[in-house]
Amino acid sequence: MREILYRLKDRYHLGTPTFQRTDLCFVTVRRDEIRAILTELRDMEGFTHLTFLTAVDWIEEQLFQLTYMVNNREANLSLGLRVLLDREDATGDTIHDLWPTAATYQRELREMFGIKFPGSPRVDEEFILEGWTDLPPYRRDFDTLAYSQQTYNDRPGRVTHDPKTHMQKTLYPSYPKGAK
Amino acid sequence: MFSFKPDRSQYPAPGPDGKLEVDLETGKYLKLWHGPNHPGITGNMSVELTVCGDEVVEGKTHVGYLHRGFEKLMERRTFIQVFPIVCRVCVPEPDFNEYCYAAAVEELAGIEVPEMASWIRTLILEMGRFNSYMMAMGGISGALGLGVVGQWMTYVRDIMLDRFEELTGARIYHMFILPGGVRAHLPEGFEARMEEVLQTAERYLADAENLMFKSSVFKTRTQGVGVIDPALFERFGVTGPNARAGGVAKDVRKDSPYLVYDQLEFTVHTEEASDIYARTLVRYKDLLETIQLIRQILRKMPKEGEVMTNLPNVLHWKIPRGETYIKGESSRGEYGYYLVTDGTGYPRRVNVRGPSYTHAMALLEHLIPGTNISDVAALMVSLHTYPPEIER
Amino acid sequence: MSLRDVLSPFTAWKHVIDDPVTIKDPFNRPGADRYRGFHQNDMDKCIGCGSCEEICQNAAIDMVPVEGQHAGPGDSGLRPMIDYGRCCWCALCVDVCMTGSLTMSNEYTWVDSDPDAFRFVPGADGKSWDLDVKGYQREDVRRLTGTTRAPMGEMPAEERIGNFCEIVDGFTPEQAVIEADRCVECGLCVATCPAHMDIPDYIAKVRDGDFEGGLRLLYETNPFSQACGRICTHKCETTCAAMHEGDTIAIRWLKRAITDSVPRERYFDLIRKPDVPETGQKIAIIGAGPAGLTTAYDLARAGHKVVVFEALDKPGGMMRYGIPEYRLPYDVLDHEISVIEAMGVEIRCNMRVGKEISIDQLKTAYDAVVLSIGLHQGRSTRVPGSEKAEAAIDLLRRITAGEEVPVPEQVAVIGGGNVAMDIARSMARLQKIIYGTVGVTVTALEELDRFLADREEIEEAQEEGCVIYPARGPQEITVAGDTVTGLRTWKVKAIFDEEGRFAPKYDETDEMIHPAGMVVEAIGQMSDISLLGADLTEQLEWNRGRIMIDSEGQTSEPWLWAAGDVTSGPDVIHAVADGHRVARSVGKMLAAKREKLQ
Amino acid sequence: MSEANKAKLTGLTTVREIMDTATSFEVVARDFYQSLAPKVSKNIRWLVDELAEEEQGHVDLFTKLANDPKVSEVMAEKIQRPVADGKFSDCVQVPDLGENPDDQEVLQYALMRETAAMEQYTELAETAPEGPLKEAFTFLANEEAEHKEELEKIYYEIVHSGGV
Repeated sequence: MREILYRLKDRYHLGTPTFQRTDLCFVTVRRDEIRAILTELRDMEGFTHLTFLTAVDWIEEQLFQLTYMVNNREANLSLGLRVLLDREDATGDTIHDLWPTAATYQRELREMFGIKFPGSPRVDEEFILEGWTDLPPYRRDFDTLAYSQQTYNDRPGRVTHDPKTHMQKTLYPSYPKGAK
Repeated sequence: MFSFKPDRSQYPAPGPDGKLEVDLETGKYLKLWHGPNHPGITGNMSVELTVCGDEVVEGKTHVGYLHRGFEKLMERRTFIQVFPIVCRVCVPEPDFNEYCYAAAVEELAGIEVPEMASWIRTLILEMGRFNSYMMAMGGISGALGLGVVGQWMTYVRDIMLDRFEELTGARIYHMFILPGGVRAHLPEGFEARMEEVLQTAERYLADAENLMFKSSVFKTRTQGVGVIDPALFERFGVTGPNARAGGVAKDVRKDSPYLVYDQLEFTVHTEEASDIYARTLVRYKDLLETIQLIRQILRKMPKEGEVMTNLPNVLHWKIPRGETYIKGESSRGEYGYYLVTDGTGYPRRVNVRGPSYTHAMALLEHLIPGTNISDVAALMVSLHTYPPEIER
Repeated sequence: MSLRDVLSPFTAWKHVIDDPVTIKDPFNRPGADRYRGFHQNDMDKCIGCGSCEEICQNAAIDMVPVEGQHAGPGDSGLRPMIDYGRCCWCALCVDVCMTGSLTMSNEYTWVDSDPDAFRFVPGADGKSWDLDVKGYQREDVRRLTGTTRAPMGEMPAEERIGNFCEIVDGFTPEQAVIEADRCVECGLCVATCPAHMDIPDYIAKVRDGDFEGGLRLLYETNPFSQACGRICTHKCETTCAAMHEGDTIAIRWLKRAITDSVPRERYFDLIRKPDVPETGQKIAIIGAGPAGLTTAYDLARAGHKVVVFEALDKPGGMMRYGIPEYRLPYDVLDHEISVIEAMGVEIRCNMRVGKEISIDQLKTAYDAVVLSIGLHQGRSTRVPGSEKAEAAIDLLRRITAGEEVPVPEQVAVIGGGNVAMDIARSMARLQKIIYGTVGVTVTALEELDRFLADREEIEEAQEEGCVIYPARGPQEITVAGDTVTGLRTWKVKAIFDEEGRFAPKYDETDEMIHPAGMVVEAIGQMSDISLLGADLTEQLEWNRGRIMIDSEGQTSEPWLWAAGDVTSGPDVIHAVADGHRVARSVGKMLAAKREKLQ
Repeated sequence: MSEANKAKLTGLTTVREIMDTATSFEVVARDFYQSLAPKVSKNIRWLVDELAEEEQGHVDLFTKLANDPKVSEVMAEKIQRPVADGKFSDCVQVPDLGENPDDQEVLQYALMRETAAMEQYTELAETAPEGPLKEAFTFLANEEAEHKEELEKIYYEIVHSGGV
């Protein structure tokens, strides 16, 4: 794994790799180099299998992380390539020409995170959701609980009690709590 | 023998974005919804077919009927609270979710699992594979009108569910593989009862073989039909039996052994034809291999030992920032969990990598054009896909 | 295509005579032995801690009051109500249950046309499966929250016996974080703590490594957190949810970890006097022990002028003069009191009320007087020769004050409480320093398991070489001329009757003479109320020997309050609680007085 | 012991004499506690008050017995002199607890007295003829035993465990 990264690092800008296991490594790369790196990995280094492509929302840092997981079966190595995108108007580079199946991933990312992949086939077609107008739901700022509370009714009559508060009410209601 | 060799040149070529532009007004083409409730479809999904006569010119997969936003729900739950919901991502083989999630959490939290737990986990995964293959065998037979095999397989699956029930305390969603180990040891006398199930299974499988692989009808409907060119495997991320039926001996259990698979002996079966028949035969052989593996596990596993390690207080369990990917070989191919943690008590992101994601979407859409409408059901069932993996 | 391929499907016909495999009566098919069916809850075992509610990822559980279950020590009185419209049968609630009361039956078939029937309190709303033995329960110990206490350093007996250095190291911040992790934050302990400290909240601060935040929380309920972090009777730990399966949370040591982890000078930044206007009202407090000083702390922070009159040389009361240095170092106490003084509390030492100043003078000069004089007189057995015995409490005070005390090679102690252990271990240390050996005998009426002393005190005393004779009744202190020669005891056959009442029966044939150059009586203690004077004693209402107070600590006199051991003894945390209570009552009276003047 | 009391007890073994001794035993005790009450400090007066009240109850019982015709009938009958009689009659003599006795002294005296009374009444209950007299002695024996245990509990609380 180290040798492969060593071969890549001269020509590309690689972040500090995280060697998670002997057969799994993560490394951050630049968006404008991802296609070149993936192509080289696929054609030269035996990483022929695109395991998955997904995104992570680092909303606090205003970034989306795209994770491209590629696998070399012969060598039993998996490499996770991270690409960080500006969360505002996030746009990724399509790789459907490298792996046709990537089009599905990209279509999902478009729908669930709102990340654009210009040129990816059928990328703007609805994938899972129908008639969704809210925020892309897998973004961290989409609040599923608030959504479900607005959309559905809670069962009536449910009430719970905190043990500590309940004991205070029943056992020592008049004790002066705190020296404030 | 019936031969179906359509001439693609009579249809317009798909556009640059992969879309086929046809004029329905001409009456030459017809849109057909295959699913979501149709006996020849797996689970709650549908394929939107465009047909011309009995030939399919385009197929588009539609999912979303099962979407509950699991990955998002997991982000709202503590690490232990995720445990009961992961299994729901896949009904027929839920245990893979439990294993992958548990292993991912264990890796990022630095938790060692007792050896005994690893053996029981392996046993559970093989039992799950057994059940999943039973459904696949029944499914493909059903899609081809061999309903009786479906009934046999359902029965055998049911008595395996009895074993699941006595081992895990539940039939479908077992919720048994906790981060840190498994919930319990094998119950008393489990091995003997399991052996009964396996023998019953073998009897029914022998019967099923007569009805499927030795049946002229089955052969006619499946041989040379739905062929996947092995050259497509890598481009479409094809794994599991679908790849093995095309001569690629891909199997995570061998390629990248996890749990106790390095201590078990088993063969990775392959076929060359890469058609529906080959895929079904690979599953059949792998199912027999699974029966052998269950026997082997029960024989080899330690008789004593802890099954669960002490966890940190799960009510406020925080895991340092990190990410990992855990994979295994499910009955459908490579199954994996990508877990990202951010140092809080909740996962930052959980992504489920199910083999059906590629098989039922890009691959199926690629394979469908040019097939006969009567083969669509068999084709898609032969890919052995479970829609919840697509729309987690 | 071969003929065989045409014929072989017909083999399926052999099944035509098979019996159907369908389950004929699905309603009466029993679940597997460990099937996760409807819940069972042992009402007597359940403590209502709510961990099940906490872990439930479906929010299917509500904690509700249940008829017949009452809040009490270590039991919130609440019980889980489960909404089976939400329950996913994952049994995490069973796995996390702190007592093992919550289990699952293997019953899973139930049809009802009323959806609300599927929401009930297992164990309280009777169900047919309540007594079923089969069903899911945890296979072994609780794995989801820690059951074992984090390790803590402690001086071994041979190292500590020759000096008065503090024995217990206390948790390091790292150890404290590990221990704090085990807490499930149910809060049952809060009710048991006399001062109702925010225990789960400050433990959460420890877990987050926020010791300064923790210190602020501690001071909201207890200005003697440093002392309590060391010598509190920690009754909270007797109601900890973790004790049912495993070690209780080391609440006391976690408190200490907070106070130890914050640098002393930081206390004065973190614990600041609130910005309130001065009221100009004055309160006199008699006795600078934990009750008096807590009252002073609260009242001073409310803007009143507070003067504390202390008979002895230094403030601290029993914390200084009763508790030996190896349990509570003096510098810790000094620092603790300096934080209280920083609120503007004035402490006048060597001012014995009744001698240097009279209580009548205080009554006239101050708006209110608080009596917090503790229990500084030791009781005597009054057996023959007992006039030659030492009182433990006197001896301890003299040791603290640095006075020379006689140290014979053999000492016999009468009593089985913490004071007895304190004096035994203090004398043992002095003996070790002088003679190099320990010669202390402790005799008590009670059997060892009924000793009033804390378990660890007894064990540590034994480790240090004190020999304990339980169930011995003192009969005589033997004297030769003017010198004590030993203690004669009889075996106590029974100390309590069947109803638990004290009714000692002796075996006179089992007599022992414990040779000793000094016999120390460490039995009961009482207040020296002579400072009240005959008139006030007569005026006050009493309740079975103690000054009668109302629920807020006020005596029958409108200007006089009483707090601490003198009314509610005998430990620091009760005194602190009393202090808060009295301070509020005094504050109310003072506010009313101000209003009147306006 | 005063000469008068000694004369009363020795050689007198009729029910009447036993009754008389017991009555005066209770009367003396009640008077003793009643006169002690104002002398002790107010904080321990509750103890003396309780003791006086207890003894008053016993005096009332004897007064009632003396007026009971069934008891009057057997007044002249002979009865076994109890072994514990000496100790018991000693208690008719009141102790000198000094000017300002403390709670422990009062308790120690009361305990000694209750023990003697309990032993005396227990024996009398065994030997007295069936009837109201036997019932009364049985009742008193239980009373005193209970009272003694109650005092022992108070003693343990005050002297042995108070403030520990």
